[in-house]
Amino acid sequence: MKTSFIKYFFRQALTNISDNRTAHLLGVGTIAIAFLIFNSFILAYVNINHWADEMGKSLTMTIYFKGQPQEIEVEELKSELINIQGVTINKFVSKEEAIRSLAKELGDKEGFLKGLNENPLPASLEIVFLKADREDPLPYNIKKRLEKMDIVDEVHYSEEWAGKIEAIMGAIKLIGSVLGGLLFLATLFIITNTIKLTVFARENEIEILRLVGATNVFIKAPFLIEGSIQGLLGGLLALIMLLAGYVTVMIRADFKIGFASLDIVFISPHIAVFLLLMSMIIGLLGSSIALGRFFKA
Amino acid sequence: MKTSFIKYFFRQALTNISDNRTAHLLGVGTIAIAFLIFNSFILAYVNINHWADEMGKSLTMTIYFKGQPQEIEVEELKSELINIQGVTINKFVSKEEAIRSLAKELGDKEGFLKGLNENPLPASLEIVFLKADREDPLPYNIKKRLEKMDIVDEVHYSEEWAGKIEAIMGAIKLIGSVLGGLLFLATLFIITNTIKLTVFARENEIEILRLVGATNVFIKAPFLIEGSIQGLLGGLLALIMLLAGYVTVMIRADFKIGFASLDIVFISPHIAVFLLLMSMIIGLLGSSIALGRFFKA
Amino acid sequence: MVFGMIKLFNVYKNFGPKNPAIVDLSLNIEKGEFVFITGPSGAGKTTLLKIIFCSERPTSGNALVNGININRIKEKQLAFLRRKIGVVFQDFKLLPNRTVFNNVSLCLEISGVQYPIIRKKVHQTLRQLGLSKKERYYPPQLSGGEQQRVAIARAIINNPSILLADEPTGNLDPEITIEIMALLEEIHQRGTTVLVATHSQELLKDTEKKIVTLNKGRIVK
Amino acid sequence: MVFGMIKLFNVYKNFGPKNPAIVDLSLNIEKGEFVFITGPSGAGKTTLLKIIFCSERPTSGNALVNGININRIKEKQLAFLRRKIGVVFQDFKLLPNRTVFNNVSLCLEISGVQYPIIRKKVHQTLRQLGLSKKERYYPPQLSGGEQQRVAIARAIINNPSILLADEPTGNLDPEITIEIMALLEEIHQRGTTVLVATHSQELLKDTEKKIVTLNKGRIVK
Ligand SMILES: Nc1ncnc2c1ncn2[C@@H]1O[C@H](COP(=O)(O)OP(=O)(O)OP(=O)(O)O)[C@@H](O)[C@H]1O
Ligand SMILES: Nc1ncnc2c1ncn2[C@@H]1O[C@H](COP(=O)(O)OP(=O)(O)OP(=O)(O)O)[C@@H](O)[C@H]1O
Ligand SMILES: [Mg+2]
Ligand SMILES: [Mg+2]
Repeated sequence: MKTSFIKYFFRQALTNISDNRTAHLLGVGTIAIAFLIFNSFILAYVNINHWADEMGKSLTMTIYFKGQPQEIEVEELKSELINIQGVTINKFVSKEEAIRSLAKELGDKEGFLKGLNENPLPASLEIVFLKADREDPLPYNIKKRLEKMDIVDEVHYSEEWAGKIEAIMGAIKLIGSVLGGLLFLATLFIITNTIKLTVFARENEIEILRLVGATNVFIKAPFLIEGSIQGLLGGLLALIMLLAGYVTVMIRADFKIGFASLDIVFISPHIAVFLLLMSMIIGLLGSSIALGRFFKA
Repeated sequence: MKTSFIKYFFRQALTNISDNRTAHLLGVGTIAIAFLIFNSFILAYVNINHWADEMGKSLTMTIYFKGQPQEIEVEELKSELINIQGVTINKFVSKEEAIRSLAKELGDKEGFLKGLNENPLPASLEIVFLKADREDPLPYNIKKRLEKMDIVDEVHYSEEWAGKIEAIMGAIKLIGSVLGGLLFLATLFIITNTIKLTVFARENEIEILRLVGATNVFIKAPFLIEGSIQGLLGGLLALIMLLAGYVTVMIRADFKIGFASLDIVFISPHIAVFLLLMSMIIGLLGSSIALGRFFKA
Repeated sequence: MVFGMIKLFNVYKNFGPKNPAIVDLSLNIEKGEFVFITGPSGAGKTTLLKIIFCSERPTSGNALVNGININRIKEKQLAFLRRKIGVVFQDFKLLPNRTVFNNVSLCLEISGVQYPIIRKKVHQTLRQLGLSKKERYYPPQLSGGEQQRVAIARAIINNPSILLADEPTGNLDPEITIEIMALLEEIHQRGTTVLVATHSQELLKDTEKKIVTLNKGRIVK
Repeated sequence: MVFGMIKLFNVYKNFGPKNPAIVDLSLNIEKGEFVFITGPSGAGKTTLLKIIFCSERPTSGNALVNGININRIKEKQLAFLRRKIGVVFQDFKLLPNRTVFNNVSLCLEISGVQYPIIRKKVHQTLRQLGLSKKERYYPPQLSGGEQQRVAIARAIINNPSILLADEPTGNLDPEITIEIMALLEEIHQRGTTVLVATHSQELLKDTEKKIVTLNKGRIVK
């Protein structure tokens, strides 16, 4: 391929864009909106995944004490645990606090607690393993050491719960992939159609180019470049709109689930670049499909 | 307006559609997909509303018995209650069942139940008020009557809970309206753009019509009819696809939240007709906007 | 003061600063006249017809067509004026996606003429122009000369007060040219004001009609 | 066996069952010949040129152009054959959204000619046709005759082996017509095979060239 051709292709693509400015802008707008819908979905998906990950990764361990432990004993244990890499103390719950929170949990069945002659609930200490996963041996080692201590009655490690979170995450990923896939197809369809409509409007131009002896590559290349640019611009616009929406929401709102306030993350630069590349490829594909019917044998 | 004009307008609109078949089909396809996304959202919204309604409307009342009630007494009460319009019996929970389910709820804290020398939990009967709302006096009347009975200790009515459900429903409605509104705007944008692209391709035609002395109405009318038809067909196609998707999902899947299996409803005929009308109006608007620029002073 | 059918006063038309198409042109064409407009390629013949037809506005100067000042014409008025003017465009301007029949009938449909009358008139006009067999064809399926005749048919179908014909025989052979000129003469006899822009020396050779010769936008004869 | 530049054997072209455009036409045009094709409107002149140019395929019969059987030509071959054939289309077929310069340069760009050479050649050709001032115009901004000259410029820019000109002077005044015919003669002298389809009796009057007369798709003279 001579470089003069490549220059011609790009020059022609840009000329076409500026000649058919309105149609081009309409196309870019449509593509942007289609992508915006798709990208919003990706953003929601990324965030749900993020939350699930956060929750899944903070495995908790509850240490139940025998009887009423001495404050000094508890403090000693706390300072010991806090020195272990990856462990945080969440909270100490005394016997009194335990029964109060049980009463709260029971709600209208609280009345039955009156029948008790002594507080049967143990005091407990809850610790959190940051970034641990189910294969990490650390929690198990700690559990063994704690269980040997005199003041400790039982140790519960939230391994099972982690399994549940993982299952939920798996389900979210599956549903998300299916929905995202369908939405992706819809986006692809809207975008190729939009590009087709802009190409069809120039049927006449293609015909004349063939009559003067232009080869298929020569005719197609500027259209393909134009389609790629259109896709890329649409994708970029969609990302900008998404970012603007994200910033607006972040400024106004404070999201909470229960008492934990949730941080909403934006899609990572990697995903952003991927989405841009994808929009360009869709633009390319769209124009390629649109041109197809003019180049049948 | 002479009838010959109206005939001409419709004839011309249909001729245009069949002449520009491919572009028209592309347009209808794009519109259909855009509406499908919007309609899927509406369907999801309708269902969430439906579930929330179901939950909100089935207010429950729990009757706690003194000690261990005789089976015959309970049966008597049951048959009395069941005769009241709008009341259903949900379930009777004996003292043993109550403690078993508490143990389950407590999970890893279950150990503390060992400390009990007698079962402090009361037997209870749960009844449901179908279609009641917070203003309905019936539950309150029944509550009063029950509280006077010898075997009854306490009666809890889930009034507060109903308030919460209503608040959640309100939030869902608000978020849904905002999201739906944005999605509607996106759909509108995609559709008007698509129609604009098909109209722009026929700039030449409009110019020639003006040159032979056709009035604006005469030029516009067939385009507007065509746009309406395009919108209507797109909307219809979207509904059909949605219905097909709905049926497929209903055949394959069985939805549960907890133990209650959820019925997924399709959008009501009223909403369907509304959506169709709306798609037609959007088509009309789209072509009207698209034509705008050809008819500036 | 009595106005002619077409009256131009010191009309200028510039496409851009260094591109005058019509320069200080004044012209008076009476109702029922038959005028040839000639001149070399690019002289401004088409532009002159476009001004009369209000598809280009003069840069300065005034023009009255059928008693209407075209500088102040309104949208709706314009459509009605155009219905009284039949035009054979140099590039035909046929609708490629409508049949020959529909291209011609269009001019009657926009005036709300009833279909049976449309049918009759269109058939008759197409027959006059030797296009009966091509009624159901689309313009791209026609030869150049056939397209030109469709354009003529469309221009004359509703008995316009003014007929503007831009190079109406450029794609026609000598025999058909003679027929077409006879047809234009016939229309002229019925009272239509006719303006024909042409290069053809054949057409101008033996005519007694008024000839306006343009060069570089000015009347030279 | 030696083939001519253009050789047609019993070529038929029907557009639909009752619509023959070319009937049993055989023709042999040698390399370097200059041939006029004439005949009434709808005789099949344009269709004949289209067959030679491979934009219509014959319904039956064979045609050899530059030694290539056009019934069996492949996509890529076709593009290369077309670059050797310059065509002035009856309806010009200019790209409305490219300038005069770009419309003409196109034919060199598709062959990968370097830009400085393109510039020189385009300027020279436009000057020959009196279009130097219109270089940056778009076709819709040109008069009919100017457009026709752009079409001619495009057809001759890359010294084609064959030049097909369909009614190339239909929109041109007598003076420019003489210039254009002189230009075609000059191109012919350089060895190009030239076919000109025309109605104009002016052109045919004093010529010594070969004249092929068509009527209803048949050669009548
Ligand atoms: N829209 C336009 N923009 C710029 N220049 C224009 C435009 N329309 C016409 N012209 C220029 O005005 C001049 C007169 O054009 P016009 O079409 O009136 O010529 P004409 O006498 O009809 O020529 P022909 O016999 O070749 O058709 C030409 O030089 C042309 O390039
Ligand atoms: N695509 C087509 N479909 C149907 N009929 C066609 C088509 N192309 C040409 N014809 C018919 O074939 C006949 C010959 O057309 P052609 O264009 O070759 O005539 P021509 O000699 O060039 O005439 P003119 O001098 O008017 O340009 C005409 O009657 C025309 O209607
Ligand atoms: Mg002209
Ligand atoms: Mg022809």
